[in-house]
Amino acid sequence: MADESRFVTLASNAAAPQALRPDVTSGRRRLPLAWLATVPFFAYTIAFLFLPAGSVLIGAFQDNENKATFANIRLLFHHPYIDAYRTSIEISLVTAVLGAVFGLLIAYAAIRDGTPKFIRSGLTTFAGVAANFGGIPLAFAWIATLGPLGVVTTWLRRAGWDPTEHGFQLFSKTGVELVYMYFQLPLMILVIAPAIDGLRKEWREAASNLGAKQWQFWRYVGIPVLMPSLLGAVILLFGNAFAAYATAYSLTSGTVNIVPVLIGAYYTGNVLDNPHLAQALAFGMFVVLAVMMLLYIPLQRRAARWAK
Amino acid sequence: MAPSAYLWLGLAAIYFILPLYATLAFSLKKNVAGAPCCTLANYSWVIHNSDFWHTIKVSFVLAIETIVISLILFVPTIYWVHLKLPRLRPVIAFLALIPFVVPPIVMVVGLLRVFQGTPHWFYGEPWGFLAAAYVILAFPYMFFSLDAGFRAIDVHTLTEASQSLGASWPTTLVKVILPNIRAAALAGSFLALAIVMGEFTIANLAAFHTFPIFLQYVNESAGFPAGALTLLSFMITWAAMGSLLLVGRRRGGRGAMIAGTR
Amino acid sequence: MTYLRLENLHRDFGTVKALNGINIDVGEGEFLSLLGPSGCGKTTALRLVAGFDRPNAGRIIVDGKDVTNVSPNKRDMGMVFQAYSLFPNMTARQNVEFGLRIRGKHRSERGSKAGDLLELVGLGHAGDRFPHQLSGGMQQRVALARALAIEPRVLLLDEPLSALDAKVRVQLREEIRRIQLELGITTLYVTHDQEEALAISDHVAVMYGGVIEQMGSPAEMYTTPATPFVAEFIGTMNRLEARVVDPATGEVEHAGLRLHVDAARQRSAGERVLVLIRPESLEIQAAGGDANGGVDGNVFRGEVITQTFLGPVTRVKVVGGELALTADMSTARAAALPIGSSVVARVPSGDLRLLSLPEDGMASVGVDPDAE
Amino acid sequence: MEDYEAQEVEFWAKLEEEGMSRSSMLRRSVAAAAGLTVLGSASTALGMSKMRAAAPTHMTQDAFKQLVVDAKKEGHLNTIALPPDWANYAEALHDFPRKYGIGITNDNPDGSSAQENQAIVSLKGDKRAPDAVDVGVSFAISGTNQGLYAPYFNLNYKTIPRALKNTHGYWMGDYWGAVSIGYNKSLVPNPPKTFKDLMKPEYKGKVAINGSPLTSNSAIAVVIATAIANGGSVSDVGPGIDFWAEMKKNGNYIPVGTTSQTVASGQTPISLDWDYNNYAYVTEFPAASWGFTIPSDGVYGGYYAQAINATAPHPNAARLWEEFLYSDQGQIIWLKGGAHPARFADLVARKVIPAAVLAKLPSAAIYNKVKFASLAQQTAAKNLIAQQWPTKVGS
Repeated sequence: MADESRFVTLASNAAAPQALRPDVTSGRRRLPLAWLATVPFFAYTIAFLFLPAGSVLIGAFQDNENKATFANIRLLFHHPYIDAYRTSIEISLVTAVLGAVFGLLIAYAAIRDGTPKFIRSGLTTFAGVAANFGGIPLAFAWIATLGPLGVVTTWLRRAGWDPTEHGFQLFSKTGVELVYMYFQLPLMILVIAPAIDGLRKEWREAASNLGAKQWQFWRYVGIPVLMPSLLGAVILLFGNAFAAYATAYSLTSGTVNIVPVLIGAYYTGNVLDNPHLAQALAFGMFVVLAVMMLLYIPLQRRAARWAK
Repeated sequence: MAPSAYLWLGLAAIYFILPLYATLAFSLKKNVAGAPCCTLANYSWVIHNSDFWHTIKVSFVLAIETIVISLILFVPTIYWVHLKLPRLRPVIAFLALIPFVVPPIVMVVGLLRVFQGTPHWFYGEPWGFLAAAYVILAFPYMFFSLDAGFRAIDVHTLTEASQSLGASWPTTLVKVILPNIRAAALAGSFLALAIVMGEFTIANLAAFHTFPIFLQYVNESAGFPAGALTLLSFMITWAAMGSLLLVGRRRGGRGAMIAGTR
Repeated sequence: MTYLRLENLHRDFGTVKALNGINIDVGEGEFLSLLGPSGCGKTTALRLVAGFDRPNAGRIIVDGKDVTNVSPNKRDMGMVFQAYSLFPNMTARQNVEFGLRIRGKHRSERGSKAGDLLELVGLGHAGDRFPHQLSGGMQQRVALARALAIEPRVLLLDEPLSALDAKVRVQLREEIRRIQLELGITTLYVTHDQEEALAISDHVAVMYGGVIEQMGSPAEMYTTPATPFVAEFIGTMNRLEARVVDPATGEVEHAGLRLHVDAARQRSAGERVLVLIRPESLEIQAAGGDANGGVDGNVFRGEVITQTFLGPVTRVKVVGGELALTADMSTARAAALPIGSSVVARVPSGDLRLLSLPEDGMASVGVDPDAE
Repeated sequence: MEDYEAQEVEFWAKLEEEGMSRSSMLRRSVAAAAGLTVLGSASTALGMSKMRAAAPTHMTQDAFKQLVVDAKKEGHLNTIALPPDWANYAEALHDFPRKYGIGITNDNPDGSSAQENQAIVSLKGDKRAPDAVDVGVSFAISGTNQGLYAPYFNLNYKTIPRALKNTHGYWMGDYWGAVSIGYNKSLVPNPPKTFKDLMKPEYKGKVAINGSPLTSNSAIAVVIATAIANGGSVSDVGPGIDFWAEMKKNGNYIPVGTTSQTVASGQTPISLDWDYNNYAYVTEFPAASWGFTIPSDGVYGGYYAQAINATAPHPNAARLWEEFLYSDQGQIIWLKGGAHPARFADLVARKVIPAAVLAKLPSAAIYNKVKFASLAQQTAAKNLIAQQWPTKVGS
């Protein structure tokens, strides 16, 4: 069975929606002493997670004299910042959805009965590495592959089909999306594997026994059962692509205009020094992710209404 | 086996291997005009580079430190939550998702702001500032790993059995609980290792010289050896992941195998 | 009137012969159980019939048509699995409707049919619940209704009760039988529980090691087991290895104990035989003064070692010398024979069954019927 | 405090006046956005405040001996963001310790100017704080305004051109360079001679810039240079942005940021960068058969500046380091890296430059056309680029 790779599903973990569900039964309760034991943990998360995140959020509403202002936030709705959000969201959505779809197909192909075991082990370890691959090394690997003088470009050109003549450009939004898939697919494979393990053989057989063809099983049973995990995975992949920075930067020099690159430019660059605008941009990212979560929760709840 | 399964696996293999192949081809080139393949000189350059070993060491020690702090911080907390405060579990699970939605570039901006002016041993040393940040980055992976581990064992029975035999809380935790979640702790630890060995943004913006920084630096400045270094670092991470899988298999444990730093 | 025929089915998994040439005929409307310990091949046989697996040799014929190579979704066979086979994302009603939905039946037709079937299995009120909201027994009822909804040519049940509580198990098996009779549907039932098989089947096929040991009605299986394995597997049985001493009187000898067995009269002297004694045919009395002869002189003295309370009946283990016998007696009478009391056991010679044993063959197949 | 802005305006005015022929800037652009960091082990901690009080502002030949003694007493020097392979810094970092027996910890070799000033602030009072920095001029000015630097007039202060130094000694230019076109001779048999040439169809998919104009000074310089070549000027960079938008549209511009790896592998057959960067590639990558030219249609230059941390942990060592850099020896070290040192004219006049070093440099004539941008012009250029680059050149 699914012994060696019982990976914990991050995305499909039901914790997220649960956590956000208001606890109706709680009422008023004494604060028991048992809480004291969690003080170190909460102290740590407050110090190193909430304070930094909070300080960024506050900084977004300050000007260079630390006076309160909405100017930075207002600026986000103008060019080129609003375009950066649009591009970031588009790239993240495209790579999250495509990554989820193809990652699922690849993971299923590797995990299903009948595929040799070693393929699964090999794929999951590889995915662990590739999910961490990024930045200039990844960008260069792709330039060397599909850049104007890349290995594959050269092969194709020799075969009489020049990809650049047919509108392909590695240093474009499409190119960035193609490259992002290099870490999106592995992440999806890792995240979805336990959910695929959870698909029971009995369901497939029962469906088949009742007359369903392969696609009908997936349409009525497989995909609906996986849906909560899939939605969670899409959110995770979205966040993953949304925060990615170095890869797109080294590949496109800001011509593919995404938010983290702008933040980097404004906060640390040699050129533009406007930390409060950077903080406002970060605040905007936070808002986008929060909105994604808000869209995700009802979808998730609907998809998982049959679950415990 | 269905041909479509092989088709997808084949396409995936092509997609994943080609860029590595292109990198490999470049890493074997000689730095001489028109020279044919091949040379291992670039690999030798990496292996004989003292910065390579130095930064590997820094990152590795940092990873160990991150792991130790994470375990000390999270194991007792998650244990306690499973034992006494189950209602807190979803709250912590939600907190564990936050590092996913706060981009590292945002994190580091905030961390630098908040901790500026703190003593040098913390602010100025990777062992202080960076380790503190990495514990947060590792938090989701550690939490979901450990949480699965704790769910797989019967915390209450183990604790009650231990205490009925006269063990104190710390003894119970160290002697009874820890061995039972060893696999989960190891899985989380290797993930933390993978994160620390790969994290670039925070180390870069906070100005610390770790292995990923070296990797990036070589990629920008050293030309030929960069490909070699990229592949070597790929292998190193792969080895770490492989050991994670082995540990998981041997101990029958579960582990999250996701990490995300780019 | 054979409706379902399994003809010389072979199935190998590597070097393991899961099925080694089995032949089964099931008549129309008949309820046949495949009974055997785990690993005997019974589930393999069922999966071949369902089409989830293909035989290495042999044929499966339904209503005169060879379906051996028909894919499972075209066989029209309703299957009930051991457990957890309900689609978790559908309500009970949607599960039952599934096969009809696949067949493109109209919503209203589906609805009324599913409603009827849920009523039939006693779950008319629970149609809108999701599987995780149903108990194990209820889930299996839904699974049964789902299998029946497609009006299958054959109903296949793969240990449908094994995951349930004892009480639910008995209750549900009776309902399965009731519904099967009501619908007159040809049924193949796989189980490792001999009591269950005997209770609900028209016919039982006992399987062991990929072959069929014996096939027959429950009563035949119980009273006249054809092989040592069947004797062991069905019911509780005292088994004594013996040799025929005198075919004329039917006398056999086991470790110094001489018994008269009617069935031994056709045997030849010196033949190795297995004497089978049902616990209920042993008659136990306190060792009183008149412990003489008995009906056929089949008397055995010993001491009560254990008593197992089984309700109206109590099972008593009597040990004397090297011999240990298990006897069933009414609980009322057993109360008079506490552990440690000396007893006399008698058995009528006509109640003893005899099986030939090969000269150097195995005496016991070592089956533990509770082993699953 | 002085009105530095007024001073700065004055400086740039002077600069324009003098035509500032032979000088401009040097290498040290940027891999900034993805910069690098070394926090090496900490150096010896000494009584800083006492040392600082003792550190001199005006150096004289007589006081120099005492400076060497005091610096040796401090025993260590912290530098920051000095890439060893740029402007021949490796040699400087090697020779200084040999000459004075004072060890150097070079942090964050690939850091940006912003990070350098940040380090002065964030590591204030820390023994690991940088003693001296090498920053872009705009950062030198803002650092001075923030009071980050200590004024210091080294022995050779006088021979630094007036235009290249702060009159109050807070900073002084160290080296300069001009925007150039580097090319791979085997992949580009017919190399471009002007910026306008880059538009030719034969360079499709071949032209890259060193970094993004959103974060990199050298990339901004490239945009300004192409603006000059296309009818714009240092105060009108719009034509430069439009030029690259057009380059992007016709497919000549590949927006990948040049790194030594892309140069070495031939993936960026043409790279626009400071002359000293392209100069370095020539010897560094024989495999790439690299060459470079300074296009005559847009000679635009820039330079970097040295400054001493006002709260340096090793104030005397920092001053000794400046003395070393501005000595003939230090200046020639830079020149060997293709970077024109601040005292270049003085060195030429005194004929102390080895002929072999001079021979490797591009002809002096082209540098006579060099143009510089004032800080205000640079800021305007940056703001316009920040606004328009992502949308006009972006997809």
